[in-house]
Amino acid sequence: GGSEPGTAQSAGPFTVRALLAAQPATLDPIVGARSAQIVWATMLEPLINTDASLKPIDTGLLTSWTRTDATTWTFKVRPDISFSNGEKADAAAVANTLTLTRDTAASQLKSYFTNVVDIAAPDATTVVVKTKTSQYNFADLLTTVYLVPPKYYAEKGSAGFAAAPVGTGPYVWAGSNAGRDMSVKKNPSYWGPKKAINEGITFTWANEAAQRLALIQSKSVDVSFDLPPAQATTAKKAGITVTSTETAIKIIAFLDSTKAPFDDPKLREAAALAIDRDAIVKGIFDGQAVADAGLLNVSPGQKPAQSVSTDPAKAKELVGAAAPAVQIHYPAAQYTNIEEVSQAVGGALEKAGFKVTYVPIDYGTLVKRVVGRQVPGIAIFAGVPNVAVPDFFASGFMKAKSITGNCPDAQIDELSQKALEQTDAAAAAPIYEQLNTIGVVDKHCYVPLYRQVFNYATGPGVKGLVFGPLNTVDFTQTTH
Amino acid sequence: MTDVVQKGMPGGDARHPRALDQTAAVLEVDDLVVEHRNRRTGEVFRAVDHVSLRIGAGESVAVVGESGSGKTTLAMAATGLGPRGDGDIRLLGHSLSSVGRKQLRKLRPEAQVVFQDPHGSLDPRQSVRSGLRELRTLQPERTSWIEDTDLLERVRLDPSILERYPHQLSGGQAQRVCIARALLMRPRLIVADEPTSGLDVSVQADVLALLQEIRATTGAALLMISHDLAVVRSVCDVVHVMHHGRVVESGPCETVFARPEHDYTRELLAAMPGARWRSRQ
Amino acid sequence: MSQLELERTGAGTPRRARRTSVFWLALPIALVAVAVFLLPLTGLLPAAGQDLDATRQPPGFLAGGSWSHPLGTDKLGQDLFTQFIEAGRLTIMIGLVGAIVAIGPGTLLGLLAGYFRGWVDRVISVLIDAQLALPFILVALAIIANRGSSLPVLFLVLALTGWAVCARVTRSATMVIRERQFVLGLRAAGASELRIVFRHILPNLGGTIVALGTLQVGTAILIESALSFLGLGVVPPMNSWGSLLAAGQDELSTAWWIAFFPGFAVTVLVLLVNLLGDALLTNYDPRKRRR
Amino acid sequence: MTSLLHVSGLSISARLAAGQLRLLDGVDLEVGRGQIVGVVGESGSGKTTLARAVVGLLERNVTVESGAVELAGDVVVAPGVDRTGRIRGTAVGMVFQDASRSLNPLMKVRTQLGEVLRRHVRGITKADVERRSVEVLAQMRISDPARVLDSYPHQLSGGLRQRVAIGLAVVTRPSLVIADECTTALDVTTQTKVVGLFRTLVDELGIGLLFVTHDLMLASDLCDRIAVMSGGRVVEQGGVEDVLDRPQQDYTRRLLAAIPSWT
Amino acid sequence: MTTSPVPVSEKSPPAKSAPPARGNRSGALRRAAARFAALLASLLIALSMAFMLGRLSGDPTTTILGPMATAEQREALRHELGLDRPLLVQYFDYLKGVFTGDLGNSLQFYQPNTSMIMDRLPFTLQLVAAGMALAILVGVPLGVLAARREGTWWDRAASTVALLGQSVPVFWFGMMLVVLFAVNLGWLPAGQSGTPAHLVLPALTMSVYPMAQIARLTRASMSEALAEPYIDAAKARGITGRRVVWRHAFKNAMMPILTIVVLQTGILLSGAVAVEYVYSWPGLGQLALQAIQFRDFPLVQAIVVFGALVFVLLNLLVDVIHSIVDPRVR
Ligand SMILES: Nc1ncnc2c1ncn2[C@@H]1O[C@H](COP(=O)(O)OP(=O)(O)OP(=O)(O)O)[C@@H](O)[C@H]1O
Ligand SMILES: Nc1ncnc2c1ncn2[C@@H]1O[C@H](COP(=O)(O)OP(=O)(O)OP(=O)(O)O)[C@@H](O)[C@H]1O
Ligand SMILES: [Mg+2]
Ligand SMILES: [Mg+2]
Repeated sequence: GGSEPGTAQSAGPFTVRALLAAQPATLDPIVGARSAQIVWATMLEPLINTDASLKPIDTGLLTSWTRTDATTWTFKVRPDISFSNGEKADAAAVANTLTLTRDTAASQLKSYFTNVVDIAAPDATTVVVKTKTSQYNFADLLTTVYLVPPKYYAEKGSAGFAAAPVGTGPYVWAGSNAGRDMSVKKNPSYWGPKKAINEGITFTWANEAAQRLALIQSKSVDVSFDLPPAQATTAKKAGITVTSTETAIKIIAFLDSTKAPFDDPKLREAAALAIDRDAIVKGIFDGQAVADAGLLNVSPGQKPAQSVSTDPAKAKELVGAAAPAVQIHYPAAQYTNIEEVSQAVGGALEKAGFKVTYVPIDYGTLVKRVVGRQVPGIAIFAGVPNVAVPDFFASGFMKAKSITGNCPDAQIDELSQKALEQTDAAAAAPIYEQLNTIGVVDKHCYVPLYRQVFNYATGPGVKGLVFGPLNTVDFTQTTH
Repeated sequence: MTDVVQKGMPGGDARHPRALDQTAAVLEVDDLVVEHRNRRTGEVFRAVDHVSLRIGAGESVAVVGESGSGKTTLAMAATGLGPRGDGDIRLLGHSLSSVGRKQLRKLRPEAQVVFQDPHGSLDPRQSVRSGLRELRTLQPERTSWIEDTDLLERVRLDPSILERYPHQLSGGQAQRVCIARALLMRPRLIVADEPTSGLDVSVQADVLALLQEIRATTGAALLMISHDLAVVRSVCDVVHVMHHGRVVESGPCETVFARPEHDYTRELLAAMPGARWRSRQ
Repeated sequence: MSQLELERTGAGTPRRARRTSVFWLALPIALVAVAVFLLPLTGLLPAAGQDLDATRQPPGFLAGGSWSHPLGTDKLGQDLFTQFIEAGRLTIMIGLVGAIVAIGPGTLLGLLAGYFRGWVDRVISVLIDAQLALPFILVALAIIANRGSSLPVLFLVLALTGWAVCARVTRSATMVIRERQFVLGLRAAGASELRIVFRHILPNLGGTIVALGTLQVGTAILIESALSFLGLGVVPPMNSWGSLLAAGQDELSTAWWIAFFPGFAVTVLVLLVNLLGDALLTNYDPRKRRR
Repeated sequence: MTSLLHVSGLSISARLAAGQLRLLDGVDLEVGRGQIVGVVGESGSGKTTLARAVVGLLERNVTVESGAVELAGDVVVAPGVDRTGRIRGTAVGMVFQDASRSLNPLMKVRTQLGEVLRRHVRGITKADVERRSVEVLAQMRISDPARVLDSYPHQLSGGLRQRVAIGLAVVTRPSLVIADECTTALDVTTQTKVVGLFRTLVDELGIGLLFVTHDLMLASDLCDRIAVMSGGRVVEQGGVEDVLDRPQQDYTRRLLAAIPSWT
Repeated sequence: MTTSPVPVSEKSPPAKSAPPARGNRSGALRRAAARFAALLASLLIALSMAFMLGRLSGDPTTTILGPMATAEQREALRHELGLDRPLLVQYFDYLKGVFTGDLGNSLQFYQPNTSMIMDRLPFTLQLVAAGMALAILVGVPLGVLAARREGTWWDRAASTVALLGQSVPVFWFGMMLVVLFAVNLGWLPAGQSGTPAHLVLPALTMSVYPMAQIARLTRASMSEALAEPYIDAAKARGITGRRVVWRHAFKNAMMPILTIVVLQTGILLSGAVAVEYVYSWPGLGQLALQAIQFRDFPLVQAIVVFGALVFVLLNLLVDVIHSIVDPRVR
């Protein structure tokens, strides 16, 4: 079992007590939801590491990637690395993980790998992947694929693996108290340069934000993740260290241009002009979110070339006296303050002359309706990129056959495909700018609202925690 | 006695499905067996055990016996209000086991019951007047023969009683309302199940007198159930003594009380209080 | 003798005492209801609109607050007092309708089971037991999770989770009343079973049903607020006290008043309603009533 | 004949929302040792109130306004005085109307008898408890005391239950026993037996018995003296013969007239 | 119905020395059997409802696969989960599973539901036991006090306190406790489990509702028992004070109280959602909530089934206890 949470730690060997917002579901990275990544990523490692700007770098398990022709990628695997159970972390293991990711029915990343036609490991350090069509950002995808030991995974199955994960990472599984906590301890024989300097980590969780605040206040935990603005403010006032990171998670209002009322471009424009993202960020989030006017600018800090800015007066004029009815769908309780944001959007539309009704539903149902094209009007939800590539949003939301498919347009499909066929990100960038302008500025199908800011609080004296915009946390250098 | 019946009976016999032979019995019970099943324990208890009896038109018959001897069960079965059991029951010649539900509903008003607890016999949510009105809607032809006020007069109640609710009536008043309700139906049989044991002695005498009078004027037969031999003797002609579900002795009151044949009857007579007082009379 | 006679037969004075207590309990509830329904008509309430420039203002009685927003504002800058009043309206409405939808079928089934006994009773009793065996909160959550939250679904949940208790109480009350001899008397007069059930037994249950219904109002309000707390209650822009409370839950440490007042209002209202229901129940309890 | 119970000018009233209600109005009554005094009267005349006043079991809203109850010369009840706690179960025993409900349904007869004995007889041994329990049941003319001792009340017939209840009242050998309508729930045949039992108890033990009933006939069979109550007052009292043969009050006459004649 | 928390006083049937009965000697046995059959029928219906609820909780494939999945992927998953088979086949499989103790596998945790429920059970048990103990320790004396002084201010105060417990939204009460004792005063931990101190606030919150119920029922039941003639009779025999109250009245009043305690335990076992949510208590309630949010229908179903089973078992327990306490029922 893990160590007792709630007992204060003093000097000496230090175990980090980390508080999450929800119980991690399965710790199997193949089928598990990404929310549990924070736990399994302490034991498992992605195939390719990323740098601070989310670009792939060669410090990880894969040391190089080259595009031998338009549809063939060759990867070099770092030699002489083993899983903590002794299995070899070689090219065969990498190929196995990729195959699992592509073929497992419940694989979370399955849809990203549909383009992969062949995976081979010709020798112990080489992996060759063939794709159907050209795809310049394939290496980026591997930054979110975590390497699993082939024999152990096959032996234990998904559930067995999740019960005691094995990886190559800086920590190894220490055990769990069902429903209560999960612990990892440091891996003394970790291959990498950043060996853990603490003894391990104990993860616990609390669904309620007030709880997470209370627990850090009472020093029951060393780090408390996912504090909404209100709690973050309180924590700061109470003298607790709060770290805020702008994430790649984007909240967007999707306008369905195929159905009334937004099949009328004038009304789409009116809606886009009516919404004031700055007021939302300031009023609802107390400044703890980042207004974002672009769709395809994935990396934090990046701005689009062209955007739409608020103009309520013009919006009103465009709507006229018709009072068109609009439904606003949003996933209840899924993201911080999403109810208020949706109501603020609705409020702005009403001021412009729309008649608004709200449809709060749970996330799963919303996705189902969006996918089934059953959301006339507006759907508000987040784009949560697993990897920082613009194609994530282009393929996800802009193409006619995307998730939302709210803006079918032959030119968009064509441009998206063309972007992928470029040699690298730099070459693709202008095409994505063009796409963004079409979708956001010309057709007003998308009203990007803001990027989420992720807050976490650390207890007195706790330092060395590194949080990445894609929900990755590095605990190895955390001390007390 | 049959003469009295004819004269006293208002409205004649036209309302009956078939005209009745005047000498025919109002109620005939033949070899009746009634069992109660306890819902909780599932135990079966034989409350009435092979009982036969007959009540002619205008007769007054008593059933006496100790508590739990099956008197009420017998009466309820005989009027088709309780579990009917095995054996034949004929009310005005109609066998209760063979008549349909609808016909049974038509037949039931012929037998009216006056219970021991007068307050429990009245719907607490209904004033006397609306109670009577309901009876009139249920049996319009049968009840049209008399006005409310006249009816109350016959049971010696003031018309002001009409607006009252049961809880505003004393026990004696309530019992008289019950008798009035029974009377309104012009029954051929009145069953009185311990009609006076909840009442004070002074009131008891009034009620008994009233029942007697109604029998005399309307010619209805009376089946009186009681454990009080003195009451029975003052009201009835014929008595059946029940013991553990069986009728152990029957006959005219005079005979039975003067020369009891069965041990149990003797015991009952001996247990009657007031020996000291009677001896001084 | 006459005074004793009166006491023995008359409407007992204790009953009148209980009547007055019913009145004094019903009065504040009526006042709350009137306030909540009439205040919006007076035009005195602060405007209800959003104001993203003035979010999270403290109430007037606290430092930094202003009396133009007596209870402060929420995350969208909407006036909390206005919301509080309007939420109260919906809360009371949900309580009433929620009670009716549970009481209706519950009473009917309980009445039939208690009166007809036999297989009717057995079937209904098994249903009641089955319903009671199901953990109601999970049932509610599962239904709402699928059907989405809306008022009709909420009422469905309230009906499903409330009928069994009502049916059980009605059933045992019916069983007491059906043993009263006036039922036999009516049968002797040729009344049909249905007439006896609906014209006589039902009115006699009236008090019990009213009392049950009153208690059910409280239960419905509590269930609604619990569901809203879990994010499955009423749909915005509508608000109930429960949903206001839920909205204030993550601001608890910074702005306690957002959650405090609706929670407090729910407690007080439900307490009053329960006290009233209790008083009514003792008033109408057939076992406690003087005959 | 020495006076055992002496009730003098006892007035009792109940506090109601509508005001004071007089339940007893200057009641005088006397019971001597070895004497059975019947209290009769119709429903609501105050018989039970009188009986309960003597043992101090009046309800909360009922108070003694004037008069006194003396037991063997000591005042036990008077306005503001209630010393009945000491005499209950020792000097006075009481038998209630409904025996099936005056026994605790969850306790065996043995336990209930033992409880009373242990409460009132200091340092009584287990063997003595058993002996006296059997003894008292035998005194009640119960043929198999052992079985009855091991029974729960619901396993006994009504007559047996009432006899057990009487046994519980006399097991501590009180000098006065009060019986309130203690035969009303019984069959006439059983009633006769119980009444006979009382007669022998009084004769054997020399106790005083206050016998409350609404049945004038029953009282006349059993009692030495009769008090007739009406509207909270004792309207007539005297020897049985006097009351029956020469009723002084209208009310008594009416009562007698209402009795169905047996000829 | 023996489980009715509404006390229904039953008059014992008059005993007969020699009843002319074609008696059924094994009455108690028959009654137990009938009762068992009725409970079994209820259970079967409850199980069917649980099955329907499971199907009701929606299509899990979007939640599992995420928005990017294609229709074919979803279909494949539905096939793998057996959701594409006829409903009746699924139903009988499910029943078979229930009776062989197999409640299926969770979609979100990839583990057998039974083992997950068993993992969480100790925590919920802990909470329920502590909460119930508290509820009894406060509720019973409060109810007895109110009953002994029926109609006085004591009664009114005690009854109102009890009713307050039934009127306050439990989660709100919990939140206020957290704000007061954990955040502002810092006396107690705000949530999670581990030390006894962690148990205090959740148990207190948990106890409020059953405490109120117990107190109210105790009052009703005790006031009824205290009005029984045998209480006066015991007093008339010189038995005094406490002994009358506890030995005579309380023992007779106990059955409904016991019933409500046992049944409340059953309800809390599966229904402690709000309390566990407020305090992040790792019990069954949390699990249920998670299952519902994730559309993990096998888990939802399993928890509901578990709750129903517990409830039925506790019902039987009540019957057994009843027959032990009350000789009339034997
Ligand atoms: N519904 C019933 N279920 C089970 N047993 C019953 C039922 N009704 C009556 N009994 C039993 O049948 C027996 C006869 O009852 P019944 O009421 O006919 O007696 P009774 O002679 O009228 O007695 P009483 O003088 O007390 O009114 C009793 O032992 C009683 O317990
Ligand atoms: N606690 C009380 N509060 C108010 N009124 C009471 C109280 N106790 C008794 N009474 C009234 O006092 C009157 C006398 O009651 P009591 O019980 O002494 O009469 P009783 O002669 O025993 O009648 P019964 O023959 O019916 O037993 C009745 O009218 C009764 O309603
Ligand atoms: Mg009878
Ligand atoms: Mg009396």
